[in-house]
Amino acid sequence: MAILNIRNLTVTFATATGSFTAVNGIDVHVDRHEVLAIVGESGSGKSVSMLAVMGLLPDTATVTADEMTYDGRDLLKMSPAERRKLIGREITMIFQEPVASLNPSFTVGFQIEEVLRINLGLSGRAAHDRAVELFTAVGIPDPEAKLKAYPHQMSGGQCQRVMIAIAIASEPRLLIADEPTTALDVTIQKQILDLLMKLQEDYGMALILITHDMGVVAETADRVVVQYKGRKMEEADVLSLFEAPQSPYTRALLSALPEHATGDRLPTVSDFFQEEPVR
Amino acid sequence: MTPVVEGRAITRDYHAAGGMFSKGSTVRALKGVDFQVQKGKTLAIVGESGSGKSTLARIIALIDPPSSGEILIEGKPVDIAARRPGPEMRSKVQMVFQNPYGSLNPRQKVGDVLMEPLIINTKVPAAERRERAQAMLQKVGLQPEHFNRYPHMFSGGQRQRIAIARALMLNPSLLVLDEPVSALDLSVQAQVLNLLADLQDELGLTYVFVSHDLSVVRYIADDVMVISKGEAVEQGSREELFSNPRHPYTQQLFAATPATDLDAIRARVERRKAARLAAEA
Amino acid sequence: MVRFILSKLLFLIPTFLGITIIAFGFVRILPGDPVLLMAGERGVTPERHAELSAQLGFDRPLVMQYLEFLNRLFHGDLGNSLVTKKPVLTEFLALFPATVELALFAIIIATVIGVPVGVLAAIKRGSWFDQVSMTAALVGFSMPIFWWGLLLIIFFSGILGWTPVSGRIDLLYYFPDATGFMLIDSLMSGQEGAFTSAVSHLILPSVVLATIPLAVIARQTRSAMLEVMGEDYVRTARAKGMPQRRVIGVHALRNAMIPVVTTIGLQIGVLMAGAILTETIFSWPGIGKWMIDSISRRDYPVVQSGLLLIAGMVMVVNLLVDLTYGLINPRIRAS
Amino acid sequence: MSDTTVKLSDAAIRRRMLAEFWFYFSQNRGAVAGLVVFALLVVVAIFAPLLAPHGAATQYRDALLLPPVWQEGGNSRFLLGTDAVGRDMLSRLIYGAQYSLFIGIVVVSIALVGGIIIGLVAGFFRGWVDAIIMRVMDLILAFPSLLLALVLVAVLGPGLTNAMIAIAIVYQPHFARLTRAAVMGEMEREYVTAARVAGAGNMRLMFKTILPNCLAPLIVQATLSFSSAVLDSAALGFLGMGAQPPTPEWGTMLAEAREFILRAWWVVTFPGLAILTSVLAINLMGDGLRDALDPKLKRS
Repeated sequence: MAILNIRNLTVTFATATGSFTAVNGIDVHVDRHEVLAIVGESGSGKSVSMLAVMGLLPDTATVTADEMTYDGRDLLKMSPAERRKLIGREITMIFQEPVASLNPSFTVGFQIEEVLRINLGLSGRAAHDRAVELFTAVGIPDPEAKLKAYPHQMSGGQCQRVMIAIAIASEPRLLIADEPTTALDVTIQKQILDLLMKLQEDYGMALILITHDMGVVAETADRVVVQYKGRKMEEADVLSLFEAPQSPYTRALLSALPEHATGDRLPTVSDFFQEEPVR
Repeated sequence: MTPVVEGRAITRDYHAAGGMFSKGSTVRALKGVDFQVQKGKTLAIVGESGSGKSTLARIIALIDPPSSGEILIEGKPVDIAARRPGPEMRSKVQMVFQNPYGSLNPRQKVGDVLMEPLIINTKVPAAERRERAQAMLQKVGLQPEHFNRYPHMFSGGQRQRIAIARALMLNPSLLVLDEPVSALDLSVQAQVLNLLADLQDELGLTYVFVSHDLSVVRYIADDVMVISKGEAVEQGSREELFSNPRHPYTQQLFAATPATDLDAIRARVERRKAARLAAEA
Repeated sequence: MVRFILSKLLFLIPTFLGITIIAFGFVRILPGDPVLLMAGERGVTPERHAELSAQLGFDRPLVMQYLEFLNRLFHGDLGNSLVTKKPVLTEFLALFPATVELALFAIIIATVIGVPVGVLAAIKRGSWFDQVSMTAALVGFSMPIFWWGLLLIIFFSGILGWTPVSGRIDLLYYFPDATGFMLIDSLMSGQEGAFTSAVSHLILPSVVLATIPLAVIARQTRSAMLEVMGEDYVRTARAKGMPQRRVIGVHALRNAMIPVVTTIGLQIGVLMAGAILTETIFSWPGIGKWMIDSISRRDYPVVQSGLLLIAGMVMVVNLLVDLTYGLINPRIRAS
Repeated sequence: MSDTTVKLSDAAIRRRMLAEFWFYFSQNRGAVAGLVVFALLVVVAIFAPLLAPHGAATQYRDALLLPPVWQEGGNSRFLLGTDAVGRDMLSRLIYGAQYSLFIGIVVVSIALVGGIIIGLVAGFFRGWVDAIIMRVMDLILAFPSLLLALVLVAVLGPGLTNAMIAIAIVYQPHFARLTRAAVMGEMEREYVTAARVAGAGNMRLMFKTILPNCLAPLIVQATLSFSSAVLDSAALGFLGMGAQPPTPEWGTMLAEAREFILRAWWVVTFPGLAILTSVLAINLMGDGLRDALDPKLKRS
């Protein structure tokens, strides 16, 4: 049962030097309770398709798709007001740079209570109590005090926990995490990934994890979509992907992992796969 | 045999400037680190952000002086606080930085980037400088035609090749590599790591390789130093350290590094399935 | 925060001393005999010269003279005008409210119009509103305001006859200074038409004075908004499903205001420079006109002390701006 | 990395970069318009003696305060009319362009060179050198620019040269601050450390490594200062402290015309319009330069 279904999505950006196609005819779907990883290197357009779902692309972007439905409802035909009822409530998103993703001028408490008050209609007191609960749920110690802190007073890992708390505040059915651990140290990455997986199971939500890191994929995904230069290269469940990658690009990526090195040299992408020439 | 580089009880303090009413405070970023690297070998320094690994790299590369302790290059103590390292020292120790987008002067053509060390430190005539720079471009896998281009015309991987070429222009014996591949995509990372390995073999280079990524370290290092909060918590050969990490921090680091082997993935998928079934029951 | 304020205050001390040194040194670097310049006399006998020199303290070592200058300064003695013979401070205080009234009005006009225009232009980037308002802002920014003032006089006073050409109020009305602010005093006088007259006198000069700050504030607000709207946290606010109004009015605006407040503060200095021209054109009896008149009359004690007072004032305003900046920027406040 | 290298000669690269610059500059229509007007201004200034129908100071006693040609009473000899002593407005405006350009160039050159050196030293060495320099700059900035220029002129004596010196002194801290900020920003970047590792000394680092990377904001500030210099020198002229009559400087012309504002609109309108047009043109150009040089905007 797909909760999000996208068919033939194309996103084009108008730039000063002409138009640029970031996503080229991509199909993505994610089921309830499923963890989908979208993997790609820089320039693969892996974030763009999800930003399109969220309606977060700049005005220079043109989005076309044969289908883009959430829970059977057409996201493309929806009015902005209808769409906003979904965004931030049923579909939420967290980002790569946790510190920059929080507003430096407001306390983190303000930023989570805002969601609770406006999206869920909680009163001030109730919002505060719920914020404390959520902070506890994402493992922020001393939540009462931390609610009064500003983002710059917290570490990157803690800021990402705050972002996660905000994202799960409305008990969404789909959480999109865009490179949530790239800016963090490995030990913190582990904690954040464990937290996300635990929350995914507890809340029974679908999770789309956008990443460039095969390690993160191996540790989290049920199913994987591999993207390269705006196109889908492969889609498979995680075990088959690592066991028997079908596309040459995936094979190249996996063998470029230093931990898979067998001899003195790492195989490189060009050993497997003729890249399109870059202008 | 004299190690190419040796550090003895290296410390480094940072003085946070005091405000008008607060006393300046001192932060000790390195708390007495010892190490040595033999010719042709690679020492990997592994740590997370704030561990002091980059501070150490800058000290080894003779950019910053240590607050106390001693750096010896080919057995000779070097004190850059007392005397700026001259051409002789500069020709022995060079560095490659993490961010290939920041480490090349955007207003300097590639050729000038490569020839600058020769102009400053040697009396090599202009024609030969040019020849050497073009030869070096080829050595790192670029073309002589790239000589007159500006850095912004290159991809991240190509820029890192240029940075490596610049570091090699003076024929150094020691190369300090500060996270040289962490800003690169996986496929490009492999190419640069291969290049570094080739160059080491060909030129007999000694590497100090700073990284946060254990999988990269496992691939490239001969010896490993794990550093946390300014202290070298564990040091040893690669085989030793990877087969039997002893310090709790090292173990924690290993536990946190994602496992991409099939058994681990299979086990995780099974666990998840079981949990799902249990939840539904 | 207290520490922040105190450190800002302490930073003022060297600047203020620097200002006093410049004001003190000013007379000494003037071409001509400083004694005669400050006494406003010419062709005196050597005896008279010595007498004046002693009287003004010019016979003592320079350092002593400076300390004496500082000492008198702290006792509120800024010397006397050569022309009116009245204490400079008295004259300054009498004229100061007129300039404050004008400048305050101008900065209010500039802020109240400039900020919303800048915000709107940023939101509707590329629209006709953006293009028209930003072109207008650039014209305003390029405006020689002494000419602009003359044009407005030609049009509104000459052709339409709507506004008076100069002064603060019609000569018809007379009432004693209570606050020095004509708008308040005219209201308090209870005389019919006095307030309207005061307003009609104020309007053209303040529009002229507001022109450049208005343009600068609008442009700065627009670029600050555009920059902030590209930040990650604004994307977060959108991803949280916050209504557009709230994303712009709360999340973006709050951060965009930080540089804008600084800009508004910096306009105070611009206003003081503008006041010199505006007050001259409109014969507005404020300190700008007082300074330019004193310079052309070679009333050096007034120029010296006026320089000091104006710079001191700008310094205090800058301090207030710094404090506001700290107040709205948590990164400073909370450290 | 499969690399499809196209052979590019030096000249081709330079052409490409220029083309890129022009591409971004020409995106801004206002900037191009500004450039055209500015170019015209330069031509007018250079060829003033050829273009002006009359001498700048020639007085026609039989033609006092004549209106422009299209107005009743106008005379085709004097296209834009004459002033109170019978001088041709058009010719005076044409000669005035020389002064504006000259003032802009001189002021910006002095302020730019001084500011760059001071800012470079402060930003590079930091510490007490920086503290002292910046205190002094703050001090200059504490005085409203026009007031300080006025007082300086009062000290030096009224006149165009002194006005230019005064304005340059007043502008210099802006360049110093900007340079310092840019230098400090660049010093954080790794290529500076890389140059140090390559053995570069302080002089090389300051002038060859760092300075070229700080030029973009300085060029923009220079154009802004150019236009401000034209404005401020006109203001000084208007207040009788800049160029002295009968110099056909636009601000001075306005000052002479003030008493006729309600009688002869043209003597007031045209010099002001000339100032506004040239200042606007330069500012438009400055905006275009910023768009073309600012990499942050480039990326979007």
